[in-house]
Amino acid sequence: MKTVHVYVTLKEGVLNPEGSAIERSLHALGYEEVQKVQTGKWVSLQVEDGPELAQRVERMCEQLLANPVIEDYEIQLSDEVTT
Amino acid sequence: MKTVHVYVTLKEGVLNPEGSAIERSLHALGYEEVQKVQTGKWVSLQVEDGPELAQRVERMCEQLLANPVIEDYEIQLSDEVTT
Amino acid sequence: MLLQHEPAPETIETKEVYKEMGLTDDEFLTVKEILGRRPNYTETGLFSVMWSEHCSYKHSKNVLKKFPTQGEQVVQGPGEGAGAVDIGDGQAAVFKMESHNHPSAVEPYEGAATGVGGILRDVFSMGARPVALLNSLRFGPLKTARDRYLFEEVVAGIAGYGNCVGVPTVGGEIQFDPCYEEKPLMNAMCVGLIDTKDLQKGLAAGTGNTVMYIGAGTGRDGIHGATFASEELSEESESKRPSVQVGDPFAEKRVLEACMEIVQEDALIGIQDMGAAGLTSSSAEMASKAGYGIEMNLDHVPQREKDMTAYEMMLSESQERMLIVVKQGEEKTFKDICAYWNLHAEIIGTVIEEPRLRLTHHGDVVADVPVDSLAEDGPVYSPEKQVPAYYETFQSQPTWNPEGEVTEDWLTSLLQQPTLASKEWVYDQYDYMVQTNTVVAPGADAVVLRLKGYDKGIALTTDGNSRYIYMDPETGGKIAVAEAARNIVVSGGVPLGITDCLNYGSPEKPEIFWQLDTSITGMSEAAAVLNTPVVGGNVSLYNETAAGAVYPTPVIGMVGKVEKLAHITPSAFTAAGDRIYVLGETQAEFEGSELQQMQMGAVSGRPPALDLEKEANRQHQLTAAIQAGMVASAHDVSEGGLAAALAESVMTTEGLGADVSLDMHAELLFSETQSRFIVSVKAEDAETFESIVPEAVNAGIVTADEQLYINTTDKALSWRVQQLREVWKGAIPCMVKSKG
Amino acid sequence: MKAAVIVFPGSNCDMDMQHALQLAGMEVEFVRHTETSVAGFDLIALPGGFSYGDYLRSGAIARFAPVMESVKEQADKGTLVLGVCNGFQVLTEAGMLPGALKRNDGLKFICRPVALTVENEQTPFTSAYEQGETAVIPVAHGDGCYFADDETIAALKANRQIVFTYQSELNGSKEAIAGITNERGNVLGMMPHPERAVEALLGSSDGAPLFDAMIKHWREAHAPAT
Ligand SMILES: Nc1ncnc2c1ncn2[C@@H]1O[C@H](COP(=O)(O)OP(=O)(O)O)[C@@H](O)[C@H]1O
Ligand SMILES: [Mg+2]
Repeated sequence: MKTVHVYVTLKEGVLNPEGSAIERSLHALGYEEVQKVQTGKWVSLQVEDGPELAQRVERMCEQLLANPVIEDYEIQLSDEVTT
Repeated sequence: MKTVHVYVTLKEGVLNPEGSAIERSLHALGYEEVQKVQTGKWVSLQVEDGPELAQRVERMCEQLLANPVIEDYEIQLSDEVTT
Repeated sequence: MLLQHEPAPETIETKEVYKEMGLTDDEFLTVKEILGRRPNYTETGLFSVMWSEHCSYKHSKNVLKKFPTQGEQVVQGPGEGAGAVDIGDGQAAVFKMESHNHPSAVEPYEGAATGVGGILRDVFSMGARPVALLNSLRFGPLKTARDRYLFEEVVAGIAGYGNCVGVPTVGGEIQFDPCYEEKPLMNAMCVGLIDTKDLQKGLAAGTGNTVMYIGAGTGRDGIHGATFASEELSEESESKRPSVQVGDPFAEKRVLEACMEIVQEDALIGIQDMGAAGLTSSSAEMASKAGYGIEMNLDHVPQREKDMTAYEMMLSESQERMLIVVKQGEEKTFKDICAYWNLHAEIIGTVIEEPRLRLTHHGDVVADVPVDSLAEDGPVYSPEKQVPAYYETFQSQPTWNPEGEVTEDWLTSLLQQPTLASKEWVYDQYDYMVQTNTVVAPGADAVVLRLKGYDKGIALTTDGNSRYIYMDPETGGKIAVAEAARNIVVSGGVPLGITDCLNYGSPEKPEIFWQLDTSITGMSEAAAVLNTPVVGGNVSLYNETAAGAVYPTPVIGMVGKVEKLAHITPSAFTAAGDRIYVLGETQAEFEGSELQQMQMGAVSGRPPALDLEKEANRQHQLTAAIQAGMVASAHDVSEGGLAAALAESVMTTEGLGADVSLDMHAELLFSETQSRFIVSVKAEDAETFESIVPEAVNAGIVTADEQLYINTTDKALSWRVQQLREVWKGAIPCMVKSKG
Repeated sequence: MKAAVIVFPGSNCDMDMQHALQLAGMEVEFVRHTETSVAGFDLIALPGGFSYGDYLRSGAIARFAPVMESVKEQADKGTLVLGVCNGFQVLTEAGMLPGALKRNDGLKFICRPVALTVENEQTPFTSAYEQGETAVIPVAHGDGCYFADDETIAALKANRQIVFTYQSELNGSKEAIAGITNERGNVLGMMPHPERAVEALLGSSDGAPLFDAMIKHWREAHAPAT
C-alpha cells in the first residue's frame, strides 16, 4: 500500500481570483506582509503498490484529478498509510 | 522570505462527499484498487521571516484560512521562494 | 525585454508569420496596401483578430443582410453590443445571444462560464440591467464519458457564473445528436431592461476626451481567442489550450454594479465591453463608429502578468473588462466609482481627431493604423454554394413511415430520449428565481418575468431544431422562427423581436455555405411574416472536426411582451373538467421526427412543411383567445408530436390526467406536423373560445385520475401519469450517472 | 419599523430582500459593508448572494467586513438579525450562530421550492406561523449542508433553536436543519429564501408570515404602555 498525494494548482498565467481575494483579506486583517497567495486542491488516496504505480497515478491525474487545460499537478508517493 | 503551505482538510467525522465522489469515479474509470480518497484545499503564501512567523501563520489559519468548526489544518514552512 | 522575439516586419512577410495569426496571403497584401508599408508584429495581430471571422463576419456579412431588421417596436437594431425592442412605458428590452462553442469544447466549465460573462457585458454595457440569462446547448447523445463530461461541466459553468452574478438563468433548450459529439454548442443569451432614454452606445467621440480602462487586470489568457473561434477544432487546438479564458463572476458582479452607476453619469460619452479581441476591438470599434481616432499608452493598462508585450495586451481576452470614454477632466468621478467596487480604472488614452488607432508602449509607437480599416474595411467574401448531395437524395427518396405497431412503449421510450426528457436536472442547478421576477419558471414553453411596479411582463425563449434545418434549411429555418413565436404566444406574450446565433461548419465548404445561406432565407421569411425583426445576433462558423460538421444550427432567441399579467398562460392543464382542444390538423409527417431518430438512429427525408400564413393566423387567434381570458392552458406541439405534447400537459402538473379521443390513426400521434397547439378551456368558456378559434377541435377533457387515455381510430392507449413522469424526469439523471 | 439590508460586494439578493421588507411594510435602507455603524435599525438583514465570490469558504471573507463589528454589537443589544442563505453562512463564520455550512452532499447547486416544517413558532421570526406548519419556500444554494457536532446539536434542540427543517432530504444537513436561531432568539439564519416567497404570483407566499412576525414583534415592543 502506498499513500499518494496529488497537489493541483492553476497553471501559471491562469487567473486565480480566489488567491487574490484571500490576499486582500489577509492584508485587511493586518497581515500586510503576505504576498503571492495561491490556492489549489489536494487529493490523497491509497493504492496498492505495483510496477506501474507512478504511471497509473499520472493517468488518474490527467483523466480526473486535475484539469490539464488549466491546471498543473504534482504527485508525491509515500509509504505511510493511514487506516 | 519564507513560503508557507497550509493544508486544510475536513475534520474527521465530517463527511467529505467530494472524496467519495472522486473515489467512485476512479473506480468507474477502472482504478478499482483506489481507496480512502480524501480531498482538501491548500493555500500557499509568502511572508517575511521573523521571530513569530509560526504563530502568525497559525493565527491566519484560525481567523481566516480554515474554519475550526469543520476543518483541520497543517502548516509547512519552506525556504524556497518563487518569483 | 521589449519586443522579445517578435519577428520583424520583413520576417512576417517572408516567413508568412501572418498565416499562423490567421491572415490569408490576400488579406496580408491588403493590409500592406492600407498602411503603405509592412505591418509590424503588433499591427499584424490587430488586423488578424479584427479580420477574423468572429469579429468581421467576412463570410456571413452578405447573407445577414437578408434578415428583416425594421419594425416600429425596434429601438436598437444590429450594430451595437445588443439589440433592443420597445416594451411600452418608455422601456426597452435589450438582448443578445452569443456563442462560446470552441472554448466550451476545450475547457467546458470555463468556456461556458465566460460565455455567460461575455453576453452579460454586451447587455449591461448598453446601460441595461440584466434580468435574465438563457442558453441553448447541443451535445452528443451522452453515450460516451466525454459527452457526459462536456454536458455536466458546461451546465456547471453556466450555473457557477450566472448564480454568482445574481442574474437568473431562466431557460433555454438542449438537444442531443451524434453530430455534436466532440463539438458541443454553447450559446448564451442575456436580456436586460432599461428606460429607453438611458440607452448607451459604444462611441469614442470628441477630440481630447479620455479613454479609460475599467475592471479586472489584463493577463495572457485568451490571446487569439477570436481567431481560435474561427478555426476548425483539430489536434492543433489542443496545443492552443492555454488560450482559454478563465472567468471571475465576482469581478463581473462588481463591474456590473459599477457600470450601473457609471451609465448614470452625464460625463460618460461611450462604453463598450472588451469581448472578443479585447482592447483591440473595443477601441477600434468605438472610434470607428464615432468617426474619430484613439491614441493609447499601453504602459497604463493594468497588467496581471509580467512583461506583457503590446501584442499580448491588445489581443488578450481577459474577462470582466470594459472600455469607457469620458469627458476630459471628469475622470475622477469614474475612478471613485471603481475604487468603491475595487476595480481598476486607468486613463489609458485620448480621443483624437485623426481616425487612427495609435499605440505607444515604453515610449515607442508600436502601432499606427487607420481605425476604419480595422473595424469596417475587413474583407467580405461571397463563398461558393452548392446543394449537397444528401439534400437531393432526401428530396427524392420514398416517404418514411414508422415501423411496427403503435404501443404504449412508443411514448415512454420517446420521453426518455434526452432531447425530449425533462431538463430539470439542468435547471435545478441554475438560480432561476433571483431578482424575484420569475412568474413562469423553466420547464414551460417560454419563461415569463414580471416587471415590478407594472401590470406587464416579458416572455423569453430560445429555439432551433437543427434536424429539420439540416434536412431542408429553408423550411427548417422558418420552423425555428415559427416555433419560437409559438412558445411566446402560448405563454401569453406577443412576439417582438429576435436575436440569433448561427452555428455552422466551415463556410469555405460550398455545401455548408449553402446551408447557411438557405436557412437564413427561411428564417428571414418567417421573421417578416411573424413581425419579429432580427435586432442582433452572432455567427459561429467552423464548428467541425475531422469527423464532420455539426448540423446547421441556427438558434432563435425571442423576446415577447406580456401586456397584462392576467395573460400569462400555463403550458400544463390546470383543472379537471376543462375541455381539451387541438388546434391544427395532423398530416403523416414523420421525417426528421424524434420517432424517426429513435427508430432509425438518424433522420432523413423531408421535414414537416410550414405554411407561414396559417401559422400567423393561428397564433393571432390564440392570442386573441388568451387575451379575452378564454384559455386555461396552452402548449405547442413540437418534438414527439401530439403524444408527447399531451404527456407534457399532464406530467408537469399535479393530480391531473386527460381523456382524449382523436380522429386519426395511432401512429399520427407521433407526427411532427407544424402549427399545432393543445389548449385547455373551462367548460363555461368553451363557446366563446370556439367562436374566437373556430378551427380548434374539441378532443377531450382534463380528468382528476392521473391517467392519460388517448383513443384513436385503431388503438385505445393509456398510461399512468406517474409512470410517464418518472421515466421522463429520470432519463437525464440516469444517463449522467451511467459511467463507463 | 426600520430595516437595514447589508450589502457586501457580491451580495445579490439585497434588492429582493428590500422588496420583501417593503411589501411587509418596513422602511428599508441599504448599508454598505464599508460602514462602521448599523445602529438605529430594528432589523438587520444579511441577504443572499456570493459575498466576495464565495472564495475560500462562503461567508469567510465577509465576516471581516467593517460593518460586521456593529452588526454583532447590535445583535448583542437584542436587535433582530436575519441572515438568509449567504447571510446565514456569514453569521456562522462570524460565530454569531453555531455550526457551519458545507458543500451540499450532492456537490451541486440546488434551486427549487422546498417544503419546510416550522419547528419553533415562538421566535420573533415565526410567531405568525403555527407550530409544525408546512411552509413552501425556495432554496438556491451550493453550500447549504448544515453541520455541527453532536454536543452543539443537542444544545440547539434543548434550547429550541432549530426553527426550520426540510421535510425531505435535500443537501445532507444534520437533522435536516434549514434554519436556526442563536440562544437568545434574536438572530435567525436560514438557507431557504423567505424573500422569494412573499407573492402568490411567483408561486408561494409562505415566506410572508416571517416578515409579518417581525413586524408584530416590533409593534409589541413599541406598544404604548397601558
Ligand atoms: N446573425 C446575426 N444576425 C443579426 N445581427 C448579427 C448577427 N451576427 C452579428 N450581428 C450583429 O453584428 C454586431 C456585431 O456582433 P458581435 O461581433 O457578435 O458583437 P460583439 O462585438 O459584442 O461580440 C452586433 O450588433 C450583432 O447583433
Ligand atoms: Mg461582445
